[in-house]
Order: sequence, then C-alpha cells, then structure tokens
Amino acid sequence: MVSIDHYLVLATFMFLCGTLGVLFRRNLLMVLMSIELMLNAVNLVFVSGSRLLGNLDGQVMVFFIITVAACEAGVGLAMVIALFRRYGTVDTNFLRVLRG
Amino acid sequence: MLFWLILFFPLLGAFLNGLVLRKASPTVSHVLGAAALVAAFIYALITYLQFMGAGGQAQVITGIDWIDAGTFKAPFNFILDRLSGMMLLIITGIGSLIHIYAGGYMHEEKATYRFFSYLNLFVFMMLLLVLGDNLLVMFIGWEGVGLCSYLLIGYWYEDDKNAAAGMKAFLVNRIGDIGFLLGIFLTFKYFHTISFSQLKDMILTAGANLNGEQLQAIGWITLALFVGACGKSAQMPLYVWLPDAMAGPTPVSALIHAATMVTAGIYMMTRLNFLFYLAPDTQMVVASVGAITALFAATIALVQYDIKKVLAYSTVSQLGYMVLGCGVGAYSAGVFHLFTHACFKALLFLGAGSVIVAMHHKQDMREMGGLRKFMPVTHFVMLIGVLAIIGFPGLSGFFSKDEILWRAWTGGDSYHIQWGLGALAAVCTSFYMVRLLMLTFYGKNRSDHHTQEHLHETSVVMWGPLVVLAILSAGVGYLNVPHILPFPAHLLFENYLEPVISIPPLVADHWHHLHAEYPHSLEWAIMGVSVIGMAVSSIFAISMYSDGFGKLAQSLGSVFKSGHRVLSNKYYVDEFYDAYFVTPLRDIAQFLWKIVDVVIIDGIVNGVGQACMLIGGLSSFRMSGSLHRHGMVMIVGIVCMLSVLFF
Amino acid sequence: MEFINSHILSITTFVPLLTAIAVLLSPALSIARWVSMGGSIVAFLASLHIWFYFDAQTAGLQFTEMHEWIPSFGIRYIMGVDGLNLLLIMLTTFLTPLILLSVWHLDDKKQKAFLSLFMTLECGMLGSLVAFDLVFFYVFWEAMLIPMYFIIGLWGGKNRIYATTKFIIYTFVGSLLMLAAMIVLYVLHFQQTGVYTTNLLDLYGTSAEYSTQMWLFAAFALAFAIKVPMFPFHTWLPDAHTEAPTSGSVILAGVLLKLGTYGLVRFAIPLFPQATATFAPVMVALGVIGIIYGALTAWMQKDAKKMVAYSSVSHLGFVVIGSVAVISGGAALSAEALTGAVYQQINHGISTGALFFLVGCIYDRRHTRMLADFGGIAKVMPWFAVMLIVATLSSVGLPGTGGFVGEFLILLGTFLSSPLAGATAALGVLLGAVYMLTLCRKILFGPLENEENKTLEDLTPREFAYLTPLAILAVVMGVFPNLFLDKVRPSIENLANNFRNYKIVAEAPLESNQLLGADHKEMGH
Amino acid sequence: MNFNIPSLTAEFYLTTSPVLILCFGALVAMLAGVSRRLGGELVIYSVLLLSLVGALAAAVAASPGVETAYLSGSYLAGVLSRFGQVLILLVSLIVTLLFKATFLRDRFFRGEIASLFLMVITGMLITVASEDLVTLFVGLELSSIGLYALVGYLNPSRRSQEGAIKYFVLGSFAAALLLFGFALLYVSTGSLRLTEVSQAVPKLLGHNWVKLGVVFSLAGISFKLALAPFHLWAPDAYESAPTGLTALMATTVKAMVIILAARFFAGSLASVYEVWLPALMFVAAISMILGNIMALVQSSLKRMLAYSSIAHSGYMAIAICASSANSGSLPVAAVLYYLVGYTIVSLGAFSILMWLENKDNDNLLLDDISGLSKTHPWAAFGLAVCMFSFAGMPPTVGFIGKFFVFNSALINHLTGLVLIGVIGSSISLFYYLRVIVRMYMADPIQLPTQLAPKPSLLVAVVIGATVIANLALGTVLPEAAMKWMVETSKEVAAAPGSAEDSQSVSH
Repeated sequence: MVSIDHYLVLATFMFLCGTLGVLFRRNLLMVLMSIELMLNAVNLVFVSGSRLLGNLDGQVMVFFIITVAACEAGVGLAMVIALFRRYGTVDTNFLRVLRG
Repeated sequence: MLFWLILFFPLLGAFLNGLVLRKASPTVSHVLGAAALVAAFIYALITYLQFMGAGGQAQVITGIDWIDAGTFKAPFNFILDRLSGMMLLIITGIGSLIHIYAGGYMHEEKATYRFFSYLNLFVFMMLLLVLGDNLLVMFIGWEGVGLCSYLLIGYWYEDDKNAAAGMKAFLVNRIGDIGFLLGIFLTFKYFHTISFSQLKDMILTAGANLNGEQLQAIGWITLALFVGACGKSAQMPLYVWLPDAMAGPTPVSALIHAATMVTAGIYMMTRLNFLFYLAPDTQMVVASVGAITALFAATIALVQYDIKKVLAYSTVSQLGYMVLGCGVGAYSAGVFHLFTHACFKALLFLGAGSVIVAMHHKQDMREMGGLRKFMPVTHFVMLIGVLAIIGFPGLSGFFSKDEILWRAWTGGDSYHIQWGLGALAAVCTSFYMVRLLMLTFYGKNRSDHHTQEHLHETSVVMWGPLVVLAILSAGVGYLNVPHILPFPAHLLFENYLEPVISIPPLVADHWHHLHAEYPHSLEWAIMGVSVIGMAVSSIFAISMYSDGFGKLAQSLGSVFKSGHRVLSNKYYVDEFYDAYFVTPLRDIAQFLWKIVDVVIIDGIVNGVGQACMLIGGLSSFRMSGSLHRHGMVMIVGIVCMLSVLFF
Repeated sequence: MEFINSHILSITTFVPLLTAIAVLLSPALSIARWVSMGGSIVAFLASLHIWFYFDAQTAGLQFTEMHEWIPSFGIRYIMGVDGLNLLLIMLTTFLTPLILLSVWHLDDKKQKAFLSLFMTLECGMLGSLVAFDLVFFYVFWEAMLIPMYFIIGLWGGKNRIYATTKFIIYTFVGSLLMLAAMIVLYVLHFQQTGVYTTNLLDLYGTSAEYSTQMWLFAAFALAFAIKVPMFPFHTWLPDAHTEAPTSGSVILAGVLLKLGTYGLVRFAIPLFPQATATFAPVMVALGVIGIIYGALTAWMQKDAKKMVAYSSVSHLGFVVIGSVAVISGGAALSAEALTGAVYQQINHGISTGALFFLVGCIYDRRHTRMLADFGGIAKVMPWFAVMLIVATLSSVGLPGTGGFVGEFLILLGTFLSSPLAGATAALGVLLGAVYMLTLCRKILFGPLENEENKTLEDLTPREFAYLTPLAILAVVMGVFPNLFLDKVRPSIENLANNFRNYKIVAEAPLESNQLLGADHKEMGH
Repeated sequence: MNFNIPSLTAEFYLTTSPVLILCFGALVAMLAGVSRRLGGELVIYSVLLLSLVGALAAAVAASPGVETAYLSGSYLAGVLSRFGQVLILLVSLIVTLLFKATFLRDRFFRGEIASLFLMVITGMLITVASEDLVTLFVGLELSSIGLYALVGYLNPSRRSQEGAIKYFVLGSFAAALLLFGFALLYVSTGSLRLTEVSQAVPKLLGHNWVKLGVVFSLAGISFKLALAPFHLWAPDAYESAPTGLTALMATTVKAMVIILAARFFAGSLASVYEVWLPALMFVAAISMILGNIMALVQSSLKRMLAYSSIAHSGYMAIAICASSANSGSLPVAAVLYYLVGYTIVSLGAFSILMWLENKDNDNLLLDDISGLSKTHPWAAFGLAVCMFSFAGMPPTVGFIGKFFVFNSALINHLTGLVLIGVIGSSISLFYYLRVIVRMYMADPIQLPTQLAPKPSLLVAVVIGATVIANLALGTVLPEAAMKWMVETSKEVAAAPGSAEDSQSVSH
C-alpha cells in the first residue's frame, strides 16, 4: 500500500529540486522552469490529497494553479524577452543594479 | 523697632550706593556709606544701652518665617544678648571709623559707589551673622560676609591677581562653610532644632538627659563647626586666603580681614560654648590648632617685606590666640582678645593704609624708613598700636593676650604645649611688629626721590579715626584687669560675659580649673615670662633694624639661609596645596571631561549609533542585489521558522 | 467665573497652542510678535489665576478637568494642579514672555516659525505638567520634543544637526521604554481591579510583584533620568545647549529638564514605592556623581555656554538626590529634601535661565562665547556685571538667593537619609563656586585687553526688561521662600510621608464630561 | 462534500458588485485602449474613475449585517471584507487621481495599463473577501501578476525592468511556497475552507505535515507582507516601480495581506497558536530589527520607505501575534487601526514624492530634497508630519497606532516583542529625522532638473487630507475610529474556530 506520505515525500523532493533550481540557476528561463516544477510539486500534493480524501476540492485547486501558472509564465516570459531584446542577456547576474 | 533700623541702614546704604546712585560722585557715595554706618552705630548704641539698662538678659526678637519645610524651621529670629550686643557695637563702631577713613583712602578713585555699597552690605551681613538666633541665619551672614570679602578683595578687578585672590578667599571660605553646613545638618539631625536659644535651653536644662548618641554627635557637630571657624577665622590649614586677601583696599583689610569678619569663627564658637564644652576632644583640637596657627603665622611674619603682609600674618597669628582661648575654655578671654584686637589691628591696618597712601601705594617696607619725620601722627598712633599688640604692659594687648596664655597654662598638663607655642608666638610677634615699626618709621628714608618729595601727613579724615582707635587700643585693656594687678575693678569683661558662657553641669568637673584659685606667684611668673620675652625680642628687633637692614639682619639672613627661604616662601604651603590638591583636581576634571565624557560616554552613545549604521550597511549590502541571494535568505528564513517551531 | 475655574488648566495649556496657530497666520512678523507676546501673557495671567485661587491647605488635586478621550481604553483627558506642579507651571508661563522678549529683535525670515514653534513648545510643557493620565501625559511629553528639535535644528550653531538629533533620539529611547512600562502598569491595574484605566490617580497604589516593579521603575526612571539628565545619560545636554539658540537654551534648562525631575516625583516614585526604596541608593549615588562630575567638567570648559550646560548636570543632581531621599528605613521620604527638590527646580530655572540669557547677551555682541575672548568686561558693561554676579550667586547657592534654600533643604534631607551622601553632595557646593566664579572672573574681571571688548555696549533696556525680573525673583525666592513653600507644603508632605501608599484626592470629583459622545462600556475584552 | 450548485441570488450580485464593476471596467478599458479614438487619456481616465467610484459606492452600499459566505465560502461578505474593500478602493482612487498630476499621466491612462490596474484592484478585493483557499489564491495571484507587469511596463527602464523581474521571480517563488503550505494543509485537514481547516487542525496538532503546511503558508504570507526575512523584494520593487505603484504596494497590498493574515491567524488558527506563533514572532522580531537597521543606510527615499514599511509590517505582526491568546478582537482592531494609520501616512508621503518627481528624476534621493522647506514649504511640512507619524511621535496617528499595538501585545505578555519594537522605533527615528534634517536644515542643492512641480489643487487636497486625517486620528478621533475597528474585527474573533471563550483576559 502506497500511503499518502510517499506522495508527499516525492512532492517535497520535487519541490526541493525546484527550489534549488531557483536558488542556483543563473539563467532566468531555467529559474522560471524551476518555479513551474515547484508548482507541479504542489499540484501533485493536491491531486494525491484529493484522491486520498475523496474530495474534489484539490482537483479544482489544481486547475486553478495550472491556469495561474500559465499566466505567470506568460508575464514572466514577456519580461524575460523584453530584457533579452534590450540587453541581450537572460543571466540573473545582470540583475544587480538594485541593491543596498 | 530701633533694632530693625540697625540692620536697615547698612542695607539701605548698600542698595542706594550699589543700584541707584551709580552715577554719583565719590563724595556722595562716601557720605552716604559713612552716614549709614554712623546711623547704625547710633541706633546700636541706643539699643545696647536700653538692653543693658533692662538688665542685660538675653532676648529673642522674632521676625518673619524664613524657611519652613517638613519639620525644619528657620525663622528670621535675632538674639540680643551681651555677646551680640558687644559685637554690635564693635562692628558698627569700628565700622563707622573705617568708613570715614575710607573716604580719604579712596579719594583718588573715580567711582566709589561700588566700594561703599559692598562695605555697607558687608556690615549688614556681619550684623546678621552676629544677631541671628539660629545657625541658618548666622549662615546667611557667614556666607554673606564671604561674598562681600570676595567682592572687596577683587575691587580692583582689572588686575587679574586681585580677582584671583578674591576667588581664593571665597573658595577657601566655602571649604569651611561645608563644615559649617554639616554642623547644621548634624545639629538638626540630633537635636531637631538649630536655634541657639532652644539649643542652649535643651543642653543646659536637660543636659543630663542627653543620650550617648547625642553626646557623641556633639563631638562631630563641634568639629564640623570648627572647620567652618577655621575657614572664616583663617586657622590652619585654611588660613591661606587671608594673606592674599590683602590685595583689597586697605580699609577693607582693616574692617574685614582684621576687625570683624575673621572673628566670626571665634564669635560662633563662643555663641555655642555650651556645645563645645561638652566636647573636650574637640576643645583639644581647637586649642592645638589655635596655638599652632599662632606660632606658624608669626614665624612667617618675621621675614615679610610687604607691610600689609606682615599685618596679615599677624592677624592670623592673633586669631590663633583667640582660638586657643576658646579651645582652653576661656571664651571670655578669647572674646576679649577679639575686642582688643579689633581695635589695635584696625588701627595698625589703617595706619599702614595711611603710610601706603603717602607712599603712593607702595607697600614694600624696604622702600620706606624714616617716615616719622613726615607723618608724626601716623607714627604716634602706629607706635601705640604696636605696643598694644606686642603686649606692652598697660596697653590692651597685654591684658587680653596674657589672659589667654594664663588660661592655657592653667588648662592642665595637656595644655602646656599650647601655652609654649603661644608664648613663643608672642616673642615672634614682638619681633616682627617692632621690625615693622623700625623699618617704616625709623632710620633713613629709602624711597626714590619722587616719592620722597610728596611724603606728607594724610588728611584729617584719615588720621581722625586713627586717633580714636589709638585711644581705644590703649584703653580697652582695663576692662579686664587680672586680680593680681592693683586696679579698682577686676575682670569686668569676664563678669559681663558670664551669662553667655555656661558650662553644662554634665562636664563641670572637666572644666573646674576655669574657676579654680591659683597662687598669685604662678600668675606673676607666667606674666613675667611673656613680658620678658616681649622685651628681649623687641630690643633685639630694635638693634637689628635701627637703621634699615643693618649688618646684623643681613648676616642672620645668610646664616639661616634655608630657614629664611622657607619662611619667606611661607613654608611653601600654597605650593603644597597647588601640587597636591588643585593640580590633581584639575587633572581629574580634565580627565573626566576629555576622557570619560567625550571618549567613553559619548563614544558609547555614538558607537551604538554607528554600530547600527554599520550593521545596516553590511546587512543590506550582503543580502541584497542578487536574486538568488534573496531566495536563499527566504529559505534560511523558513529553516529558522521551522527550527523555532520544532525545537 | 465658574467656567474659568473649571477650565483654567485647559485655557493655560491651549492658549499657547492657539497662539502658535495665530502666529503662523499673522500677515507680518511685527504682528506675530505681538500675538505671541499677547498669548504668552494671557497664559501667564491664567497661571496667576491658578496661583491665587490655589488652596494651599490641601494636598488634593485642584482645578481638575476630566473628559473622556479614548474611553474604551480608559484613557482620559485629565488635568489638575497640586503642590508638585504648581510652581513649575508658574515658571513655564513666567519664562515664556521673557524669552519672547529676548528674541524680539530677531527678524529673519523664519522668525515667525520660531515664535510659533515656541508657543507650541509652551503648550507641550504645560500639558505634560498638568496631565494626570499616563497616555495623555505621554502625548505632551513626546510632542514637546518636536518644536524643541526644530528650535535647535533650525536656529542652532554649527554642529546643530548632530546636537538636535542626539537630543531627540536620546529622549525618545527613554520615553518609549516608559511607554511600554506604562502599558504594563495599565495591564497590572486591570488584572487587579478589572478596570482599564490610565488615570494616574487610580493607578497609584497598583501593586506589582517586586521584580516587576523593579523593571517598571527602571523604565520610568530611565526616561526621566535622560531628560534630567542624570549622569551617565547627560551627554546630549552640553551638545544641545551649546548649539541651541539662547532662547532654546533658556527654555531647555529652565523648564524642559525639570520635567525629568518632575516626572520622577510625580510618576516613578509614588507609582513604584518599593522599587524606589530599593533603587534610592543607586539614584542617590548617580545624583552625587552627577553633582561632582558635572561641576568638575564644567570647570574645564572653555565655552561659557557649555560651562553653564554642565552646571545644569550638577544642579539637577541635587534635585534628583532630593527627590529620593528615603528616611526611616524606607518608610518615608524626607519632606525637607523633597521640598528642596521642588524648590530647587524653580531656582535652577531662574538662575540658569538668567545665566543663559547673559551668555546670550555677550554672544549677541561678540559672536563668541569663548571665555578666552573676554576679560574685564565689568568695566564696560557694569550692569551686565551686576546681573551676572547675581545669577552666579544664585547658581552657587549663596544664602539670600533662592539657590541656597533649595540646595540647603536638599542637602539637609539627604544628610538625614544618608550622612555620607549628604556630605559628599555638599562638596558640590564648593565645586559649584569653583566653576561659577571662574566663569565670572574670566568674563568680568582681569585686564580689558581685547580691543573688540572695549566698545561693548552695556545692557539695553530690552535686555534689562527680561533680566531684571529674574534677578529680583532670585533674591525674593531666597528671602521669602515661604511665599512659595506655603503653597506646596501639603502636597509634599503627603508624598513624603505616604509615598508607600500614595493617594491624591481630586478636590472636585472627577466627573466625566463626554468628549466624544461615546458610551462608557469597555469593549473588545 | 457539497456539490450543490449554489444559487446565485440578487443578493449575491449586489454584494459582489464591487468586484464585478471593476472587472467590467477593466474590460472596457482594455477594449477602449484598442481603439485609437476611444483610447485617449481622458476616456481611460473617466473609465478608471467611474469604475473605481462605482465599486466604492457599491462596496459602501453593500451592507451585510452578518457575515455571509457565498459560493461555499469562496466569497465572504461582511464588515471586515467591506472594510478592506473600501480601504483598498479609496486608496486606489486617490492613487489614480494622483497619477493625473504626475509626469506619468500619459503612460498611465492607457487602455492596457488601466485594465491591468483595475485587475490588480479586483484581485485585492477578491482576496480580502475570501475564506476559501482557492479564491484566496486566485485573488492574490491576480493582484500580484498584474503588479509584476505594471512595475516593469508602466515606465520601462533598466531599473524598473530589473525590479519587475526580481519581484516577479521572487513573487512566484513565494507563491509556490504558499501553495505548498496550502497543499499540505489540505492534505492534512481535507478542506480548503479556512473554517473547516481551523476545525480540523486542533485534532492534528501532533502532525508534522500540518506544522510544515502552516510554516509554508506563513512564509508566503510574510512575503506578501514584506516581513523579514522574506522582505528583500520590497526595496527593489519599491525603488524601481513608479512611485504611484509603490504607494499602492505599500498601502493596498499591505491592507489586503493584513486582513488575510488576520483571518488566517487571528481568526481561524487562533486556538492552535502553538503551530504558528513562535514562527510569526520570529519574523516579526526580525522585521523590526532588520527593517529599521537597513533603512538607516539608504540614500533613496523610496528604498528607505521600503525598509521602513518592512519594520511597520513587523509592528503589525506583533498585534497579530497578540491575537493568539484569548484576547478577543482587541489585537485585530489594533492592527486595523495601525493599518489605517500607516495607509494614511504612506499615502501622504508617497503622494508628496509623486508630485515632486519628474521625468529625469523618478527616484528621489535624500540629497534631492535638501532645502525643500525653502522651495516647497508645504510639501516639506506634509512630509515632516508623515515622518514624525512613521516614527510614532504624538500627536500623530503613528503614536496612537503604536500604542494600541503595544497595548494589545502587552496584555498578552509579549514583552520581548514589544521591547524589540521599542528598540526598532528608536532606531527608526534616526532615519526619519534624516529626511527632516535634509528638508529643513540643509540648503537646496543644484539638481540637473530642479524639482519644480506644477502646483496642483488635487495634490494639495490629498496631502492636506492625509495630514488632517493623520492628526485627527492622533488626537480627537481615536475613540470613534477604534470603536469602528472593534466592530469590524468582531467578525474575526467570532469566526468559528477562534477562541470560543473570548471574554476577557484572566490570569
């Protein structure tokens, strides 16, 4: 019997992977992908939870998350493109003007 | 009512001269100042006569309330008894003479309103001091006379030295005043009153009921008050201000630093004699300090050249006698010497002032000599003054000083040393006073040509008071003639003060010798020692200084070179104080300001601020900038939150 | 009359604030001057009304006013007068017109703002003196900092920004801790009685555990110690004084510092009697250190104003030790010392105020305050010399001036409480003379050498006008202290004898006039 | 499980009308923007104003006596929601009006921007009115995503682009954290409705997943509230965004999240405070310290205000911590009072900055306002009042707010937090004073483009109103306002799951 904990651990692992990606990848696109990974980990939890609880709220949430993630990706990519078009880079190291 | 006028006139004079008539001519100031005093004297005399006519019983004159806080009460009450009545006359009487004289002395000054204002104020304060019925009113006068002394010493403030001398006088007096204050605190703490009349009642009537704690406290009270007396009456080790105070105009020296203010300590001790009697240990200290001061100052006076300095040290020395008198329990003797001293020392100072005016404000005796020819009156009165102070038989000093020395000798074995010191001091006194007289009035005139041309006797305004004082100096001694001498009335003064001086029954045994009978031969012997010592040293001084600084004087000076140097440098006391008190204090103050305040305290305060800035700068620099670092900080935050929650 | 008597405190407090607004709205500086002077005189007259109608027979709170302010938190607008604040109110309203007179001649562009700020400051000071509700008090206490901050910061000397920032932050830190302590006390009172209130009269007697009391007392005492300022929290003061304009220094030394000692007496001591008894030795020790330390550092100063500033540290040390002179094994305070402390506050206001004015006079003429630049001024400015000497004598506590009465009573009471402390503090009397006479000597005496000093003009009639009242008062307070002490005696004895369970009764029952029309229920609890 | 399709009554439409009006306005603005003729500044301006005023009117008018949940808790109508919505709409309206007076007017009043703007507001309205984690999430994201875009797009420059990207990446990251927390809560408790979650949590106290879920949710909420150590986006975003948006971020976003946090912690999870209180105390403390300390060294005004807003979030968090115990609605009322005060003051400060800025200088430095009192005395005065208020000096609202917060905290024995708050406030005074020092005690300096804004009646009215409101709330109004706050927050205290026995503190 695969208990819910297994899903949770897997999801946590995925979430951590995503987190590490955000923390350590210098390429903005990869950072965006990592965030997507984190969201998907969340989705996994919701889906498995929904399944476990026999309750569709989790599924509904997942739909919303997917939608919102798409929006986010849209805005994010637009920003990255704007950055690339203007400065020719998508490296996060470029983003160091604001500090202090 | 008359009584209040005594206080009112000097105050009015001070007010008018000081604040209203600032544009008035010197003559107006003089007349106003002197008139205020003369009026005060007249009223004092009337009051005194009324008082004595009524039997001379002490009476308390109630005034308004002054301070009234908690259980502490200090009303403006005044005490009129034989002691304060006598002081009243001395102050206003001698004060009037000096005020009159001062007009002549100060005639070259352009605006003397300040001078007379201060002098009048001084008299007012002095009257408060002697009339106050409680320690606190006395303390007003006590500090008030200090203030006036400060202002008058620094009268010629444009010379920084004078200003410094005034300040020194004030500060040294303040040291004593702290002692006085502590005395007041202790008195209030243990007796719940500071009124003289109440204290006296309490001690004398309920003397037996005093508990041990109170008796012990009396020791401390008297000691503390004596510190105050040391300050005001220029005793060791607080005498240093008095010689410097000679920077003031000479009438000031005469009035304040010889006749009146400096005697405040003796007056206070006499006023509280019932307390001092209860503290034999303190009395021992008092007597010792008095005797040591008398000799110490006298030795310094031996070698001074400044005429006023000699008189100043002489004053310190004479005050030592008075204190010695108090210390051995002979308060009436002390006060009697105060009285005679007021006369002859005022005379000597005013005479010296007369000389100084004639010499165009030169005070060095090395430039004088032979003034007898030019100033016969001054010479004559000075001669009387000198004879009085050295104790020439028949003049006032003879009676008063010998009485003190006699009481010291009979005070018991423990007081023989004090007697010895006093007698030695008397020998010195004769020497330096005769030396002063010789150097000033005899021999050849040593001043420069210009001064010599203008040498002449001073005006009547100045020599008039001198004559009066000379008569007093010669005569007042007969008020207290010892039993052994053939005279119609003996010990008038002592009997007069009898009601004031009261030995508490508790310690009557200890002081029994004050009333004991002694063989006449002993008294003759003691007197003989003094007279012989006086005569020998006077003759010695005459022979040494018959014509200026003769060979003998010079050779003695070179033989005792180091001794002479120590004496002329006044035992280096000022230097000692400077090196061991003033300079360290200054260093500490500098350290407190420059190091503690600026570096340590402000350093911490500003350091905290700067540390915040530094941490802020570092943290905002380290944390921000990179996207990843932001994320990292967030993860660290989550980890911290988890650890807070789980552990 | 009825109305006036029941609102006199509000009138006294808020007339200056209204004046401040009117000053801002005045079309011209000349009008603004008269408006401000008028307002300050009205406030003074109002305080005279208090003085004359004050019942000196009772320790109770008089002229009380109470309105609801934030009733749901039990916070009220409570004002009252008793012997502890009466004299300070008088001092404040008395000094303000004099200060306005001293700045009469200034006519730069910002002067209107100055007058306005100054009147606001007066409102703040009066408000914190009469407030009997902790939060209400705190509002004035802190709000007062703002005008003072600007007065130093805008009209100050070269280093003014540092000084004024230091001043405000220092005070603010202490005050905030006190605010926290106030709230804790408020909560404690609620736990004991079930009523939320910040009414000081109700809070007296709130018992707290010993350890809690310690902390609360420490917080209150810190706030007040900074304001006083007590050693070692004093370093803001010399800076603030040195940089502040003359008028600012006068009001700072004259009144603002007194609020610290007033706060100790009004709040810290009666609210936390147990802690007071425990902390008294510490406070006395710091006070005595302050006396000696302030005097010694003052002695070393080369700047006349800084010297007077440090002298304040020394003088207020006296007031502090007088306030906490515990006697009878901690059962009571020494009434003598407390009287002295209350009295000395006023004296210090008068004498130090006068000293700052006088330093201002020569600064106006020479634009320097360095002692070395002066000497022999007495010759060209004899009246100035008279005034300076009178102020000096009052400052060194010469008998016959007010300073003596205060210092003497403080020392006496302290001595009764602790002979060692009293004796050590008495050294301050000597050291006080040391530096003050040095000041006099360096300014007034000695040869008149500096060419610039030879042409100095003596006091002008305007300067006379504001110095003479101070000089006269200094003497009157020394000779007729009972004139003042009679008014304050019952209150002081009440505090001194009953500080262990202190209560003040409001003479007129405090009736709650609904300020906001709110009903009286506690809510949210 | 309830699969009944809820009936959508007229009442529902009425209560949701603010949201609907804004959505409609957003659509209109977007469509109008397409047309060249209709996309003019004036048209868009009117659309914005009309929809905001309409929504405001609707929000005020919708007066639910009792809290009512629609769509199985997805939309919650009640006094607290209305409070939040009115506050947000009012501020948005004022910001919109202010944009009219700035150099950005020609950029702001364009179809797509206005549409985004209205969407952001819509998201906020939804968030404050939701009890369901789904709507809550959608509302949050709607407002956030819109803001990301606006920050980068309204006035593009290297700085604003960088700021937008940082804000976006970190925001999405935080959203993921928040979602992860929600997911864990969901898995543990089986529900996405706060009321149900709160009922289930007490039974699961020992369950580590719940704690994990709460911590992650807290992290997400802290991020939105800019609580340290989740605050680092704020300075960058505040500094790089056009000032009008900064004002919006500092006020409305904060209001939204505070109300959300009040619902979440003070309401639903109050009875199980063990699982979140230590963590929230931790972030509150860190925020007060770090925010204030880091603000000390800033030279850009907006950046300084960003750090200061972090500290203020910390103060508000104190009150939320205080609501953990059986303390009734007082702490929530206190935090709402503080929030209103902070909103007024921030609005005042930012509106002055907005007015002063120009094309060449849209990020004022401390030096730039040197001598402002001489050149623009009233602006300087307004800013000074704001600074004193931020610092919590009486007689401003800042003091009363701080008093209420400290009060509620000390009633609940959070002495340590209050002490940190006191220390933080003391530090903060320094940097607020620096602004005043610059304005009043320094001489004007020569700038490439002088700050010479056109006098604007509107700006004057706004600044005047904030100053007056500020002083009024600090002096005469606290009682009335506090009463209102208490009424408003009763809903939270009365929410199921919060302490039932919430009469009074007894120890």
